[in-house]
This record gives sequence, structure tokens and C-alpha cells, in this order.
Amino acid sequence: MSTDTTVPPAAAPPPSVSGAVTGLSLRQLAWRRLKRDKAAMFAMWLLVAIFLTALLAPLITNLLGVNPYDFDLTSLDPAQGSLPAGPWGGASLDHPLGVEPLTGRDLLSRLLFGARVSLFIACTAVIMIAIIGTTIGIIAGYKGGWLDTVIGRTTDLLLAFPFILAILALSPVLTQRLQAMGLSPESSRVVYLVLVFAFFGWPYLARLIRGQVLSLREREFVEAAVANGAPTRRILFREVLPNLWAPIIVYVTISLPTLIATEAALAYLGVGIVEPTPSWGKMLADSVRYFAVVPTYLFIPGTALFIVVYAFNVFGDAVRDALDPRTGRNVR
Amino acid sequence: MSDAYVRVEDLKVSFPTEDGLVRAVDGVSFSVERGQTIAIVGESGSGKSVTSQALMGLVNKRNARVEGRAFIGDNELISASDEQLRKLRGAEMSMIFQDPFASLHPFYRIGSQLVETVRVHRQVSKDDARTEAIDMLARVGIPNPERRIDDYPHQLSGGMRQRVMIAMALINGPSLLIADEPTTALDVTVQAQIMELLAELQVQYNTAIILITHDLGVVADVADEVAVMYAGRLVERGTLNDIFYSPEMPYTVGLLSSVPRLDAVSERLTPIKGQPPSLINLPPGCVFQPRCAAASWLPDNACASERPELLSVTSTHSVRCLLDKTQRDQFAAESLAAAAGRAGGAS
Amino acid sequence: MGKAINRGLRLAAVVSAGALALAACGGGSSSSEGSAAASGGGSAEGASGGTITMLTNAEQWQHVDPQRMYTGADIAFFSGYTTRTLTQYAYAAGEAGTELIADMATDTGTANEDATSWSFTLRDGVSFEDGTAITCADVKYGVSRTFAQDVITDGPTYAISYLDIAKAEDGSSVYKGPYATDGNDAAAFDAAVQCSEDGKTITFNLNRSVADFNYTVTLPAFSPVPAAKDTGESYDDAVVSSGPYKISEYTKGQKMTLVRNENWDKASDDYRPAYPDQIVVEFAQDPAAMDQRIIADAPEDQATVEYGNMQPENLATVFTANDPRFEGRTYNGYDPYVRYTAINTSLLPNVKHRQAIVAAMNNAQYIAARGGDFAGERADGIVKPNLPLDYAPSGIWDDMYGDVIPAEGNPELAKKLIEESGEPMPDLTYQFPNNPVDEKIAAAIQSSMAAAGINVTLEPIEPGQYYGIVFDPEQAKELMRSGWGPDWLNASTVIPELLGQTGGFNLSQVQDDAYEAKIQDALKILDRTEQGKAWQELNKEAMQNAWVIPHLFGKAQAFWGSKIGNGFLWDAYGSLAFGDLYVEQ
Amino acid sequence: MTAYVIRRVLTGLLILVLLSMLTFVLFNALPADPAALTCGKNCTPQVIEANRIRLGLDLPLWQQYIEFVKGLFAGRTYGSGTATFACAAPCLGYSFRRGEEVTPLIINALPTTMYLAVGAFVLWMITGVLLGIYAALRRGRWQEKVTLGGALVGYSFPSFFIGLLLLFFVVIRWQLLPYPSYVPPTDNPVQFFQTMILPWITLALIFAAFYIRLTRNQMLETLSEDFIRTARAKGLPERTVIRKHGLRAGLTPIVTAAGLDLAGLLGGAIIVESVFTLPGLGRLAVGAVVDSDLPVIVATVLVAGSFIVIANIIVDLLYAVIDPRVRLSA
Repeated sequence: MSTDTTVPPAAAPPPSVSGAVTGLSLRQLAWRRLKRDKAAMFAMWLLVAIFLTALLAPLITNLLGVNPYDFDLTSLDPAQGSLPAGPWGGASLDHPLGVEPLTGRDLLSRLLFGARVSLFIACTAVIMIAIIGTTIGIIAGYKGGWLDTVIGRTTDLLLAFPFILAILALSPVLTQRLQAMGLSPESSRVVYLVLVFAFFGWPYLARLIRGQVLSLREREFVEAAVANGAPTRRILFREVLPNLWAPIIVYVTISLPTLIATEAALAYLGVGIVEPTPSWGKMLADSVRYFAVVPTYLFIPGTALFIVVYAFNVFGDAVRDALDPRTGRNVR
Repeated sequence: MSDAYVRVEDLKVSFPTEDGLVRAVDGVSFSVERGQTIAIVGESGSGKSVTSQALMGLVNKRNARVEGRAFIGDNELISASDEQLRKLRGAEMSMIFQDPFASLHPFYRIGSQLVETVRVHRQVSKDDARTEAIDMLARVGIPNPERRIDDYPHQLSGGMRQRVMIAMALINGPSLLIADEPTTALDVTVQAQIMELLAELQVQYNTAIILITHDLGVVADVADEVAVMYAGRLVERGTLNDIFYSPEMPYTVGLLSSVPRLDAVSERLTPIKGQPPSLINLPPGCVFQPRCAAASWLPDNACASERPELLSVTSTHSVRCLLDKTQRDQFAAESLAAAAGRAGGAS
Repeated sequence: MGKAINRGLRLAAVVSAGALALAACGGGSSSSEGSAAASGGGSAEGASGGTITMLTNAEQWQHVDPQRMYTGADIAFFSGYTTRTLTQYAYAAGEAGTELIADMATDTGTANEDATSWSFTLRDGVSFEDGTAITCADVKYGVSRTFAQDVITDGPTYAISYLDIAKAEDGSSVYKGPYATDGNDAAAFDAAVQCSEDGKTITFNLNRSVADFNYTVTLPAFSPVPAAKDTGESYDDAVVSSGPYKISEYTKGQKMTLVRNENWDKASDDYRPAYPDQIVVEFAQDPAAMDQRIIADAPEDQATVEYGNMQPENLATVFTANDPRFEGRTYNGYDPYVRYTAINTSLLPNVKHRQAIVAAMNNAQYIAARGGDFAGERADGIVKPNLPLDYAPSGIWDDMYGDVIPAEGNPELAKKLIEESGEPMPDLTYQFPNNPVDEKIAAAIQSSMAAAGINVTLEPIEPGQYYGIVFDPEQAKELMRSGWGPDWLNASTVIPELLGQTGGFNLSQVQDDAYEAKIQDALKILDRTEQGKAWQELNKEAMQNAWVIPHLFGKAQAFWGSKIGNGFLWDAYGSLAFGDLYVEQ
Repeated sequence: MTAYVIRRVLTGLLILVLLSMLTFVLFNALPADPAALTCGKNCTPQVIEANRIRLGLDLPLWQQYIEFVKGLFAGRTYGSGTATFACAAPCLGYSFRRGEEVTPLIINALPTTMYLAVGAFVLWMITGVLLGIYAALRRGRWQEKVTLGGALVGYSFPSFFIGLLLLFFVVIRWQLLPYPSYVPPTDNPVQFFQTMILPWITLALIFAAFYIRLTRNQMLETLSEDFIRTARAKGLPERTVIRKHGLRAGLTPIVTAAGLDLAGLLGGAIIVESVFTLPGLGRLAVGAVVDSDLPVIVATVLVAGSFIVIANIIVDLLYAVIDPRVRLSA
């Protein structure tokens, strides 16, 4: 799906609002607007809670006395093809959300641990995308010339690549390569996902940044810095970069949920995390075979995934509105 | 004055926003006769554009509260229904804008945009409307109008585009033309041509013109009357002579002294120090007080606590200031002399 | 089970004592009445006409080319409809279903004294779908194709191993099949496979005694192919039928339609009843949808058969519900396979280490992860009880390693064995094809080993590359997922293949010369019962050496529509006897 | 205009060539030994070697690429001697795993994907664009909030989760539809529609949610343009302002996005095809990945990428038709 992350060209400001609030930096202004958005604040605290839960998963599961890796054959019914014994996916005091068919592993702890992997991959990838995309975007926009052309064609090419298909198809060969380089099967898959997400993710941001840099380059303060003989690096980092935070933050908040969902989709297609480590996408992929008989197994990770993606989207929207109020839904 | 053709009485426009109520226009009154030109001047954000859009009914009533009264002849505009206003727009009153490129629809030929304007108000056949359009293009000085009519806006130069805008505004013979910074986006030579054209056509069509601008040079050339706006209010109003030769309000004085005189070779403006106030939290006293060099002339910091009324100086001239007449004249004389000195010294 | 895994498993044949007696006692000719065994339990006289629909989630057949076909159920299917072989197994449930009977041949073959030469005589009236009579030359040509190893891939290679043709230095046959031109010793092949003057009798000269070669020729690899119609690689899409049906349409990913072959002479074939008028195979079906369609049993689906196994989650519905709707529409019995984990002896040379791994294995978890009771029973060796002559309890779980090992494993024993080994247990890697079932099994293995303090890393491999990697000594790790079914009812197609030095499936990389010698001795025993005893000992010895972790004697379940007749578990191939199915009219 | 078309098509072709090279190199250079992927378990080194020669994998990579391109335009032959077989143009390769030429595989899978993509496309464009316009026109009111809120919810559902939910409730719980089982529309139109309705909805839902947001933003942006103010100042009725002046300018960028999204789907709606077991390109690709069937992987990636590149060209040309600025300035 094409992204709607391009920051639209500045439209004429609504009458009289300009100059209405003066003396506040963009960051302060944005934070003020964000704080006023109740849904966004709720989403933000929810996300904080989810991140904390994921971070503290081992602690929490220890307290609850569950464990994502231990088989519990007593919770399964061998005569029913190893389906969880009892209704609601075998939910009980020992296993509040039920157990996984075939193994009897505890679903609650797998859910908590699964969040770690999904969030780790998405966050690492998005940081890489931000770094690569910004760097290349700045270079293309600031240097221009043949470098800009080469980068432009490369982004064209990468954007034309059917990337889900490519990620899927490259997975076996590249994970083998990574394993040959000494990574464990599991970390090679995590590294692979982060790398390909970064590889296919940077062009969008690079384009965005390039456009911004092109217009910034013409601005007075940059011209002034150039005239004063400031070194290029200093101009880029001191003068240009600080003005790119808004589009980068907007892009990051919008990419994160997409990456989380993509990771899950790839796991669903069989690319991703290795047993016995849980991830949400993998739980969903597994649950597919059982969803007619153990529907809770599908609903639990599915709902969790939906909540996180939704919260990110709500929060991301609000951040975008706050940083760029003209497109926002809150301007009356 | 109350029986002038175009009258605006106590116009107020405010926008409720998240940050509070923005009073963009606060109690503005003026009038203009057919064939006459009133210039509304002020810094950006002073409410001059909102005033004109409120008259045209282009302020979204869902976003804004518009109060007061405004007449074109017998038509009251503020209380009029959307449909009544729509019928007046483009026929009785029309408008040209700052950026002629953005203001013309990029996807339609200029001919069709002109024809559309004719046919929405008058029962005219397409061919007749086209003939009229070609005629109108010729009048605004577009060479080869028969051919140019099939051009797209982007094929025309900036000046030509503004001529097309003027043609579109005048094609239905309106009695009021609002020109919102009509020359700002154009280069200097073209600016003069466009203003000349407007003046010519004003005579031909006997149109009242409200000229919105921050360019006092333009004002000096074409305006009969001048209204100075600051922070949503009229701070001074008078004939061209009143304003240019005996300005009373320190803000007007500031504007005048910030303008390089036409005789002075262009120099950097000396803008008035400070920022216009937030329209949400207006200071309690005179809105210009924080930037006013003469505010300290009054004892007890009166300018900061007392809000001045618009007072008549002569039958044509009124001003909103707490200083008395002599103080105002003294301030104006000192400031303008200093400005002339700067300009002269630089040349 | 995904089709990719099937590729590694060979077809099954389950032996009945009776059939074995026949095969064993002669060592020479075994004469069977060449009649369809309608007498066998389960098989009854059916009605002609109608269309049978098969549903499969596969996109296409792995192979239709008879020389390349090597999956039990596929052989059961095509041998019933389009591919005639010299001999076949009777259509019958239970033990009777493994009885060898004559098909294209007039009897089940004649061997010389030491079973190094076998002859079969063709019946009158056998012909291809275009009406040309099938002669010895056609069978011979079919067999010759196996030698073209670069074109005819994936098929069984018994012709290459058994026929008396010299081997080149690199171990490959000097005969390279019918397509090769340069340096090809066709004369060697002509000497090994001979046709009589009248073209009716074919004689196979073998390089060793093969007492049960007449079972070997049930494989479609020994079926006739008309040389004139052979298109090599693409013959897979254009096979010429010799049976009662021919292919009228084959669109991969969609469907295959078999219609009656007008040139098939009923008089020449008293094996195939050929009941339905048409057989339609629908490919690329959703596995869940297939189950749902057959469970629902709507009128249009009543003559429908599921090709392949049911979805595990639906097994309980159909098999434990005691629902009259499903009565007589299912079977649940042994499949051909033994599931095991190969232990790489080159990386784990210490027998105590290997024994510790076996002792630590929690097969209860393994069986649960495979689907509980439906999956099968805990295995105690690589020979399954469906080879009754060759199977005896190995005793591995009793106190072979010094203590009883329950299904849950004996981690204490494992720890003790590691201690006895005198060296620390290295960290292990378990390789498995990346699919939902094997993944859970991998978790079970990892968790079992962890209980005994053995560290296992899991390495999933794309199914398509699995065998390429585990058969590469450079890439093979300590533990590898595996499974095996015999090619015919003799452990000679199990033990030598899995643990012999020349075995084609020696994942454990066993290089034990004494053991190899015993295998070679066992292969030479012509008395089948004696031979069985030898296999029993070798199986036990293999367990003693802990070359594999035995997991499971697998079971399979099948399910079909209410109007299908003669649905039963055909022990010969561990599948339905497709050629015997009919539509109730 | 002609110059523009030529230039656009040429750059498109250049991207296509680069794409094919990248795909080819990526997949043929990365595996340890592509020939080892050509056969299954019975692989002996001899068989691998024979296949290497037959598939031309013994040649240097650039020659293989030339062979591949030659196969596309002129056809090629594989192997030698009596076992030679020809692969007619456009030959995308030969799959040893399936024993089939790749081109017919793709051609067989394409219609399913096309039905899926086009059906969903129609659904989402209608609902997405209409609701997006509606939201823009109801700006700041509860209708906008509800529409956008709904869109955000829809947008946040992973598509396979929606698909499975629909399958669970509509088919299994409520039994409103029979279990989906694909047939071509020519065989059985009723069953075709019964099968496709859920995939269409699944795919359309997430795109519709996206297009509601996109359309609304575009419309709001357009409606704040100066030329809309001009149209109002001319006294045009609001309906004309929106329909004639607003929609045309506002929807033009949507055409771009829509064209590219449709093209992306034509390359295989992988997830939806997997959830509903539709025999389309996406599923072909997934199957090829599982089987390590290199020629099929290369071909599907290439075909999918080509759709996107070609759609890019078409969209740009279309854009030129809609927007005179592009057409005339070029």
C-alpha cells in the first residue's frame, strides 16, 4: 500500500491563527496540542504499559508462575488430537488464557513474551530506517547532482520491488548466509527481518527528507551558514537536521504499526521467529489451523496485535496532527 | 456616509479554536461609493483579509462567528442566506486575489473558467458567453484573446494571469470589487500596469473598490480613502490626504515611516519593533500599546489599562488613540522627520 | 504432512503373514491366483458408473511419470487407474491386502535357483491407450528410463542397484539411460534385461540374490512406456495409460480428469474392477475446506474422497464423536512410516552421549505435538510391527541403557549416561523442515533435552532445501528430523537404507563395518523367516548403538463421502485402494 | 506530449531492466548453489551437475542473464541430445521442482489474482473514495469523526486477522456462506462469487480504510486551495464548486495511489490468497519459496515488479491526460 506519510505542501493557514500563539517552540506547541488529545494520551499510556509489560515479561510470568516454554500435557486431551482440554482453549487458574494445542504451553506467557520479539524487530527496524533514510535523503537533497539522480533511481527501483514477496523469497537464502556468518538460527532470522525492513523501508523516508532539504537549502539561515563558511557537516547537523525532526517523527510513528503488522503477516507466511520463541504473528499463524475448534487461540494474539497497531495509529495520527495542524482532524 | 453604496457597520468576525476565541475582526466600520476606492492597510494578521472574505461570505460560518451589518446597495450581506450571497458573488461583488496562479483552476482552460462565471449568473448561450469572454480578455489587455482563451493558466505569465482574474471579476459588471493584495505576487513593472488597468476599468464600470494591501505605495496611487487596521480593529480612517499627510495614530505613523518613499532609493524597511499581539489574549489597554513608542507619554501607564475609542478628528478623519491631538501631531512629526532623515542619509 | 516431507518417505507395504509365507517359502516361483481378491475383507462387488471426486491440497501430482513416482498413495492411485505393472497387491482390507498377485504378467514371476534371475510373461491383450499392444520391449524401455538419472529424477533406483550392470569408477552405472549418447553402454543393459523372441517374456538378470524381486516390480518404475511417445522430462505431463482409464485433462493447480480408456481390454485385466466412469482430482483445495465439504456430505460431495490426511483439528469430530453420520466412512490405522530423529554419529561418536539423548527423549511430548492418540504409538525401533516377520520389540525402553525409560523420558538416566561417557555433552543442533508440525516437534525435542541438561539449538530449514542440507556432510548437524516407510514388505528396504554404508538414507552417517557385514549377510538369506530374525537382531543392535531416537509408529486417518463404496485401509500402500472404489448407485 | 510519453516509457523500461537484473542477481547469486535447489532428496552430485548444465547454471551470471532475457523474447532450449526441450517465448524459465515451464504457471495463476485484485479494487475505491469525500465535507462534525474513527480501526486490523475473523464468523459460526473453494467464474459463477466475496471484503476493507483517510486529506487540501476560493467568489453553487473544481483536482493524486496499489495487488495478494487458499500468483510464490523453486520465485518477483513499473508508467501518462500542467509543460 502506498503510504500517506508525505507531509502535504503548506496550504494557506486558516485565517488569524498564525501569530495567535507566539513565543512557543514547535516542540512545545506540538506537545501542548498532543496533551490535549485525550485519545492520543490514552493510546500513549497504553503503549507505555505494553512496552513495560513486554520488557518485564519474565518478571511477570515468574510472579504468575507460568512459563512460555514448558509443555503441559495434562492440559491437553490426547483423544481429541491434543487439543486443549476444556472450554475456552483450556483456560484455567494455571493458564488464564488457555494453552496452545499440541504442546500445552501457556498462552498468557507466550503472549507476553511474544510482544518482546514483535516490538523489538519493529523498533530496531524503524530506527535503522530513520537513520538510513534521513542520511540518504539529506545527501540527495543537499548534494544534488549525479548523486541525487543515482539515489532517485535507486529509490524508484526499490519502490517497484514487490517487497513482501521479496522478503519472503529472500528469507531462506539470506538467513542461511547469516547463519554461515556465525549467528544462531534464531538471531539470524531476527537480524534478517530488521535488515530487510530497513532495506525496503528507507526509500520512502529518503524521498520525504530530500524534498524537505531541498526547500531548507534555500532558506536564509542555511544560506547564512554557508556564507559564513561553516563546514558542510556542521551545516547539515546544526542547521538542517534540527528542522527535519517533525517529518522524521511523523514517519516513525506511522511506520511502527505497519512494521509490527508486517512482521506478523510474514510470520503468518512462515518467515520469522524460530521455535520455541513466541511471537504474535507466529501464534496467529499457528492458530489458523485450530480456529474452527479453538477460536480463542486466534482471538487472543489477534486482538493483542490489533490493540497495539490501533494504539500506535491513534497516537501516530495525533503526533502528525500536533506537528502539522493544518492536515489535522482536530482543527475546527 | 450612512447612505454610501457599500457600507460596513461594526463588523466582527471571531474563530473559536482549541486555544481560545480568536477575534480576527473586531468592530470594523467603513463605507465606499461606486467609482471610489478604499484601501485597507495593515500588517499580515491584522484582519484585513478576513474582513474582505466576511463581506464576500467566504468565511465558513461553521468555523466562524460573523456579526454586524454590511450593505451593497440594498443588500444586507451578513444576515443574508448562503444562496442570496452566492447570487451576489461574482455578479454584484467580486474579488481578485494575491496569487493569480493558485487562484485559477489548473485543470480548466481560462475560457471555460470565464464562461462559467458568466453563465452561473446570466442566461447566456455558451457561444455568447465565449464572445463576451474574448471581449473581456481584450479589455484587460490580453493580446490575441481569441487564441489565448484556450490556454491553460500555467501557459500564461503572472501578469497575464492576474489580468485574467480581473477579467473574470469584472465580466458580470459588479458594483464592488475587492482586490486582496492584487499585485504582491507580481514583479514591480507588472504591478504598476495592473494597478493602472484597475483604475481604468473602475472608471469604465463605475465600480467601488476595496483594496487590501500592505503596500502604501500602491495606496498612494489609487486610494481615495484609507482604513488602517491593527489586531482586528480599525485604528485610523481618513482620506488619502488625511492619512498620508496628517497621520495621527502612532501605528499609522510607524507604517508610513517604515515605507521607503518612492523618491528614496529602495532601502531596508524599518519595521515597527515587536510582534502583533495574540488575537486570543488581547492586552487590556490599547492593542498597540506594547509596541507604541508614545505609550510612555501618558501618565499612569494609561495606554496599558484603558481601551481607546475611535474618535473623529475631522469629518473625514478618525483615529483610535488615547494621546491628545497635539501629542499625536508631535509624535508624527518627529517620527516622519527621523525616517526622512534615514532615507535621505542613505541615498 | 506437507508434500515436501512426503518426498523423503518412501511408499509402504505392509506384510501379511500369509503373503510372506508365499514369498519366502519358494525363494523361487510363487504362484498366486491372478484374480482380484474380492474375497478380502472390506472389498465387495461394486456398482459401475458415476464420478469419483478426489480432493487434495497439493497443487499437482509430484509425478505422473511412472518411473519418477515414489509416494505410496500416488502409486496406489495410478496403479489402480492408468499404470499397469507386472505384479500388484490384492484389493482387500487387512492382511489380504498385502497378497501379491499377477497384474500384466500371467503369474507372480519365476526365479532361478538363487533368485538372481527373474522372468515374467505378459498376458494376452494388454495394450496402451492408443491400442498398441504392450510388449516386453515396452517394459524394458520403461525400466531403462530409471538409468537416465539426470532426467528421470525422484524415482526409486532399485533397477540401478539390482540389475547386473557394471558400475563406473564414480559409482554410477555404466548405462546412462535411453537419452544419453556418448559413452553409454547400452549393451550392458540389453544383457541385464532380456526379451524373449515372441516379446512376451521379460527376464531380469540381477547382480545379487533378491528373493522378493517380484515385489520390487510392483513399483511403477517397472511399468511399460512406449519409446515412441517418450518425451523425457515432459513425459510427466503426457503419460500413456496402460490401465482402464486415461488422462483426458490435467491442469496443474486445478484439476485432472480420468476417463475410460476404450482400448483397455477387460479380459486382459482381472485385477482392476474399474467401476466409475470418471475420476476427477481437484487440486489446490483448502485443507480445512476439504474436511468441511466431506463432513457436510452435501449431495454433490457424497462421491468425494479426501486425498491425503485430514486436518488434525477435525479428527476428533469425525473419529471420537461416535456419530452415525460417519459410520463406514473412515479408517484409522497404521500408516507406513516410522518417525525418528537421526543422530549424526560423525559429530556424536560417543555412544553414551547418543544413549543419553535417547534416554532423555520425552516421547509423550512428541506424540502430543504430533496430534495425540491419532498420531500413533511410541516406537521402539526403526522396524514397525506392520512388518511382522521383521519386527520384534527391541527392548530399548526396558533397561537396555541400564534403567527403564518411560514415555516421558528418563532425564536422570540421561545425566548418568553423560557422566559415564567421560566427556561433557556438546551443545546440539536439531535440523528440521520449517513447517507447523515439525516446528512443534522441534520444541518438544528441545524441551526434552533441556530436562536432562542437554542444550539444543533449533535450526529450521526451508522444506524444499531440507534434504539438500542434511545430506550434505558439511551442513548436517547432530540431530535431524526423519521418517521412513519401507518400499515393500521387507525390512531390507529399511535397515540397509537407513543404517547401511551404501544406504540411500543414512542420515546418521553410520560407518560400522561389523554392522555393515551383518546387513550384507542378512540380505543374502533366502529364507524369509530366517531373514526376519536377522532384521530383528539388527534393529535391536541399532537401538543399542543409539543411532536414532525412535519416536513414533505412525497412524493415518482417512475420510470419504457417504456414497463411496469399498473404502478401507489398504495395507499394501497405507492408503485407500483407489482402484477398487465405486459410487453407490 | 509525445516527447514526454517517450521519455516516460523509456525510463520505465530502464527501471524494468534494472529490476530484472536485480532480481536475477539477488536470487541466482545468493544461494550457495542454485543447481542444488533443482532436485530433491535423490540428488547425487552427478544429477546436480547435469542439471547445472541443462539449466545453463554453469555459465557466468551475466551470460545466464542474457539467456534469460533471450528466453523472454525469443524462447530458449534446455538440455542437449534427445532430452532437449524447448521453452517458447515468453519463457520465464523452467521449474525442475514442478517439471514445468514457468510461463504457463504464471498465466494460470494470473486470472485468479486479477479477479481478486480488481473486485477488491472496485469495492474499496467506491467505499473509500465516497466515504473520504463525505468525511471531508463533514469536516469537524461527528460524521467525520465516526468515518475516520472507523477507518482507523479498519486500517489497524492486520488483513489476515480480518480474513480469519470473517471466515470464522461468516462461514463457520453463522454458516452464511459455504466454505470457500475457488472455481473460475466461467465454470460456476455462483460458487465463484460465494468464494470471492470474503477475500474481496478482506482486501477491500483495509484499502478502503486507507483510501478514506487519503481521500479526505486530499479533498481537504484541495478545498483549501486558492482556486476553490475563486470558484466560490465567482458565485458558483457549492455543489459545482465541489464536484467540478474540487473533485477533479482532489482525486487526481488518488489515481496515482490507486493505480500503484492495484498493480501491487496484481503481483499477488499474498496474504489474502493464503488465508482463502486462492490459486493465484501470491500463493504460487509462497509455494515456490517453500519448495525453494528458484525459477518460479524469480519469475513471480519479476512479474510482480513489472506490474508496478508498468502501472507507474500508465499512471504517469494518465496523470498527464488529467492534469494539463504535466501534459503541456513536458
